[in-house]
Amino acid sequence: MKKIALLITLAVGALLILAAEDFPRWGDAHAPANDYLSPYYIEKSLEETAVPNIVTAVLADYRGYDTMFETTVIFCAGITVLTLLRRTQRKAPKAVRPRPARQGADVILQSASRLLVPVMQIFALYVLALGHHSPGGGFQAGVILGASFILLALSYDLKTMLARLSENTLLRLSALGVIIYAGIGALCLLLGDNFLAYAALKVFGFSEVMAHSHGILGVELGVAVTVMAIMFSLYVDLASGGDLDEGL
Amino acid sequence: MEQLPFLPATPALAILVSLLAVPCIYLSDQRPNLREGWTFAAAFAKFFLILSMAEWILAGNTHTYELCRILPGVSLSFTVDGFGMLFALVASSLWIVTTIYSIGYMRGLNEHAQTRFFICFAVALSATIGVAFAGNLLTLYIFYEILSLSTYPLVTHHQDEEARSGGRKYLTYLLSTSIGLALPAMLITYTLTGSLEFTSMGVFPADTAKPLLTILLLMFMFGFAKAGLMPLHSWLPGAMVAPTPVSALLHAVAVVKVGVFSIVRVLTGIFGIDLLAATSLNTLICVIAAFSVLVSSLIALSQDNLKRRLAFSTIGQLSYIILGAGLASRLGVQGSMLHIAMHAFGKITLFFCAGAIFVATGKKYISEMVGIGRRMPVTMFAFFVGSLSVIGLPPAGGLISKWFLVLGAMEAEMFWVLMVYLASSFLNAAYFLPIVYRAFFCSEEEAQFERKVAEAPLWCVVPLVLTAAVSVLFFFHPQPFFDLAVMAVQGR
Amino acid sequence: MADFLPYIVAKYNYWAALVLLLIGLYGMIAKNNLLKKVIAMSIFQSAIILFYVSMGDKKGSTIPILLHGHGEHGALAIDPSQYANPLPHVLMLTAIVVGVSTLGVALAVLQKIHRVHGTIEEDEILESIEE
Amino acid sequence: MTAAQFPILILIIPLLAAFAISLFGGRRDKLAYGLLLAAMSGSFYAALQTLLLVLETNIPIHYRLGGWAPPYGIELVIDHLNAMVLCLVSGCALLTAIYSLPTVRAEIPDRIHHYYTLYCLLVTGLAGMVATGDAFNLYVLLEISALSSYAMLARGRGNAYYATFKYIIMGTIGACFYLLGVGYLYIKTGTLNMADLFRLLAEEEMQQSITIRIGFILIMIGIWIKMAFFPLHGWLPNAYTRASTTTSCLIAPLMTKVSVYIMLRLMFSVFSVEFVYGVIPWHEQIVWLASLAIVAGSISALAQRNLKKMLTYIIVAEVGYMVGGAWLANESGLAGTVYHILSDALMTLALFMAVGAIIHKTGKSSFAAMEGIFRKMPVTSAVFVLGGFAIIGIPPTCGFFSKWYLIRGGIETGQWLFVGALLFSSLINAIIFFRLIERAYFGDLSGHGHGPLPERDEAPAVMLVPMVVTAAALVIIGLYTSEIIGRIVLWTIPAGL
Repeated sequence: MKKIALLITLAVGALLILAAEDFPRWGDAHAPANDYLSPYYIEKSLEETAVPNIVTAVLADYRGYDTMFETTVIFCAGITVLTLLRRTQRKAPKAVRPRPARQGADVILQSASRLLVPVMQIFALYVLALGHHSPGGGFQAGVILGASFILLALSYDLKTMLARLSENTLLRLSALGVIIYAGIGALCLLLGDNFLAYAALKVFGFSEVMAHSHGILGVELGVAVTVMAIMFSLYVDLASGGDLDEGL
Repeated sequence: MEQLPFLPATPALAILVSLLAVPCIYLSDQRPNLREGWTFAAAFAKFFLILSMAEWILAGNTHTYELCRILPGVSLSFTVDGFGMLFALVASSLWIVTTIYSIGYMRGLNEHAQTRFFICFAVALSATIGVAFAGNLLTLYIFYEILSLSTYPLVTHHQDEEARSGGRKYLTYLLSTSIGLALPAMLITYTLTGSLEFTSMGVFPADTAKPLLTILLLMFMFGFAKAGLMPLHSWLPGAMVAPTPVSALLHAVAVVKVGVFSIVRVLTGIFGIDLLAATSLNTLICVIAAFSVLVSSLIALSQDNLKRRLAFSTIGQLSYIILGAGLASRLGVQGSMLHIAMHAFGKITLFFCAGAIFVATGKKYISEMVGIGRRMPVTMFAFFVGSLSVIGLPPAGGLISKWFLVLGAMEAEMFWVLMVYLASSFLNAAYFLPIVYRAFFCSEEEAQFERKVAEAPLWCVVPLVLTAAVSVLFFFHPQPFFDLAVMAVQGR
Repeated sequence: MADFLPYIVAKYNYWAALVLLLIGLYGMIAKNNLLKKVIAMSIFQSAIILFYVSMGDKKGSTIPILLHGHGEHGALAIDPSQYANPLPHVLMLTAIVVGVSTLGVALAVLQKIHRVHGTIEEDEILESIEE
Repeated sequence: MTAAQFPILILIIPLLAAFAISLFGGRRDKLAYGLLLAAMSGSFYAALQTLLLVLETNIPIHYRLGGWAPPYGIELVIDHLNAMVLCLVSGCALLTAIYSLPTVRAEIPDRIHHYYTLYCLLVTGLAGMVATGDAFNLYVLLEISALSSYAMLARGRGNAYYATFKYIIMGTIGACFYLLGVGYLYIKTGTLNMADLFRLLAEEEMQQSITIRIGFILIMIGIWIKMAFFPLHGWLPNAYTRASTTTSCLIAPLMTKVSVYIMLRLMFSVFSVEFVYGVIPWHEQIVWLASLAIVAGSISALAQRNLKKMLTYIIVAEVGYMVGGAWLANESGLAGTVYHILSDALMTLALFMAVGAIIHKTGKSSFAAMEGIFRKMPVTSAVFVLGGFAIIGIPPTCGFFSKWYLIRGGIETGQWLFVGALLFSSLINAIIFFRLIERAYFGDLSGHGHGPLPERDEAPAVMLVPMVVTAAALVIIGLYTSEIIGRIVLWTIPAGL
């Protein structure tokens, strides 16, 4: 097996080395990849969407369809892990648990995280809101939010955390996020334009450019909600092996 | 163009009518009389639909009906011409007779799954008529395959180990040859010529390479294995495990004749007699068929099981027909077409007799039938008439067709074929006449039956008397079939 | 030889990605421990991400966020060569997410395997399946 | 909303239904089931309308997502080929959805609504892959369908986890190869839109570029792994065999067929006929490989004693049919491949449904389950027989006509190996199916058919109806071959072939 693997790897390697022959130089500003579509995005995104962060503009508007499915992928992963690991009726109790039981509460850890978590969450909202102007956006915000919950779950324990943010809530939130995204798209559809064509939102009284900008904000919010919920849900399921009894 | 005296769709209706009977038969599962009523209705409807076209065809016309274009360039179409009409008439009229017979046989033996039996029979007849009226090779192939599959449950009707192995052999031979040989041959033909229509000139351009033609010819001849050409014949004796009506109608008429019919159609309609004669490929056909004729007759001599003997006799007679077509002469082809009809009536009589003997006495083996003429005189007399027809002696129809086959051989100046015909006729006589002789003439101590007439049920006896009578009738009055065969040949 | 070195240097972003990719591929096929396979899978995906992102780079450019993006300067002349190509970043954001999702699912399946077979060594699993 | 929105509705309806089911379906199974049916019907309706629109105008439909013009935005492009495949995907999904409830209840005891959520996501992913006109978007949707299928396969009967894990690894390698290949195209052309790629790749310089060629090879290998083309098929039989009934009914007919569609799409809408058959000089060798796939798949199928596993090896052989047909480089072969996508999906569906019903009723999946099935489940066994006939290629089922075209393609190019392999596999399939039919027909090996007859115990009507519809479709499509070939398939033949 190892020899076959080596052979395959070498063959693929040789193929890929060959392919490098007519690659453009690294960093060449006039390589085809940099010279064809990207100038359009760089020059027009502000004009068309009022979003200076070009990555955000492309992500949530020009290629918003991709991003919707990307959010769906996360949702799908969440559901998948859940269906795989969780069983409502467990037949046999789990075998030997390798983890030592936690002794008592860790005061320092808990106090520190209590201080940290609000800051993290506010920062996450900031990242979300400022995604138009600086590095950030829905994914980043969602991950930070998710991390704040995971921190809580780590420093307290899983049960405490789940009492505040139950599994069902997580699931609803994750679906809700994608529904926000797809719903905005479908709203454009109902308003008579193409799917995800935010320009249709101008019926709410924005200019067309601002309609794009607000549309982007809306879908970023949806992304953030889903990513947050699934991040935490993945942690919950994976860390407890699906039993939701105790975390790491 | 004259007004058609029948609906344009009549050929399609003639095929469909027995399919339409299928749900009716299925639904009247619990009421045998009604069920058989449906079969009769379908059989008569089919016969009269076909008969309604006969006059028009006899007047020298042909009729083509295109059902749908199934592939670009190839349609599912039906052409009624002399040859097809001849075959369809034989098959559909014999279906009526066989239905009468099978009622007697199946009820006489109290067989199981009779509904399935009648359903499959109806489907098989649809497919047979479909082959008869097929307007091109693809249509023919489609119905050919349907026939193979619909007869499988009939062959394996008894559902025991023997039936199972017979059925397995049956399908293996028929499917593997049709998929493995006939289908690619058809596709190669289509790729080469772009046409699958039957035309008397053949579809191949004159400059087609001879080796290729030879290969295609062999693929077609062995691809339609229902014709039982040796060495692809052994499914036929194996299929004799089926109930006798099945053997009678299918393995004397429908299935085997479909094989022969397909081969003759391909020889006359795809290759064209002229091309065969010009490339002298017909000699090859003759050699293969002659080999089959002689060897199968010799094997038949050694069989003790009556139905098996009949089966080997059938193999030989089928090869007669191919041999006739292979002569590539006008009279030869005419003779081979006639032989389809003549042999059908003769052989079905023989099978009916074998079945009647089985129903009445339970005997299968010839050695156990010494003196049976005392007990079943009518049956054995019909058997005698059937043998005469198959051997080709007057006063039975078999003589007529054999006469033309012999004339064809002379016309083609292939005298060795003549010898083959004569030799095999002797062999036929040698394996049939002793049965009849021993049935009637034997000493008291040899006889295994008492001198008390106890025939099979009337349902069984009437059909076999009927077919025997028709065989004799054909000797005196072969005109309609004769005309059809002449027309089919002159059509080219 | 004189041409060779510049050739290597001109594309060294690519060589780095290539090496990572092959490590990942080898690990996914050859490793016996399923967890190592999952790790290799992650490396493999990261290599592709690296490859994409590096091809969007331009010498001397900055991140693709417009300076003076708001207010009245907004519509002033923008020089595309100042900013890196945003498209590969966008694509790779998606690919990262896909990678994480696949990783999550793979780990969940792995936990199940461990629970059922009691091991994550491939040969031992195969043995226990055959029994 | 106008008729122009139908293309996106095919995807959006199941997508939104997925979320709706995950939110509300937990309360009652019937609610989840109802939502699923509604979504699949809607999607199928939209797909049919799209197909009709394409057939009416004979012009591809371009749908701009977000209203952005390609190549800057993403577009859906629906032409004859993918309109047909979309109908196929949503149609099969609808039939399987109707069929699903009894088996899902029996095999997946809890969280049915999550299972149905994944079902919808899988359909979305498949339909999205088919509809899209963007090479990268294809990757994203590929991953959606892959992830949801991992989950559905893992929730199989018995121990499906190891098989699923192998599938995850192989699937990821396949998807990553595809992504890498797209990266190579992007680095040379700077675009991801398929039509745009086609335009740029037609240039002479691109045709000669080794990067593009290797990109093409990587993409093809990636897709081949996904479609389980021999010898990259190792993951498929185990994964599909252990899957639950509904999962295999959904995935087995559609996954490989959609992958074949993607291969065709990339071969002719991104690359060109000249490039695929001219610049890459290997099409003959690939046909040989396909022939090998057919032979190997058939022989492996013959060796199996488990119904589902046997069917999975038949899928491997059928993939060989389609890849071979596509690389024959002539019109007949390609037409055969396109037609076979349609017919093979339906016959696989019919067979998996019938086998699923048999397993559902008898609880066995070995050949022993077939014994006496003709009496016990006459309708199911009729469907099974018809599906088997289609696989063997007996007229007038559609399987015959696809084989007709494929063999013709082989004869025209003189690829006798491929022709031989096709005939060989037909014969092997005949043996396989008649062996089973014999068992089903005769019942117990020792019985003589006159003993006590087994009770009639047919599957419930919700399972029978979709089965019968599928089986009927096999014959109807066969009879309308000429229509389908003329109005759909011939339009998909790229210019220059």
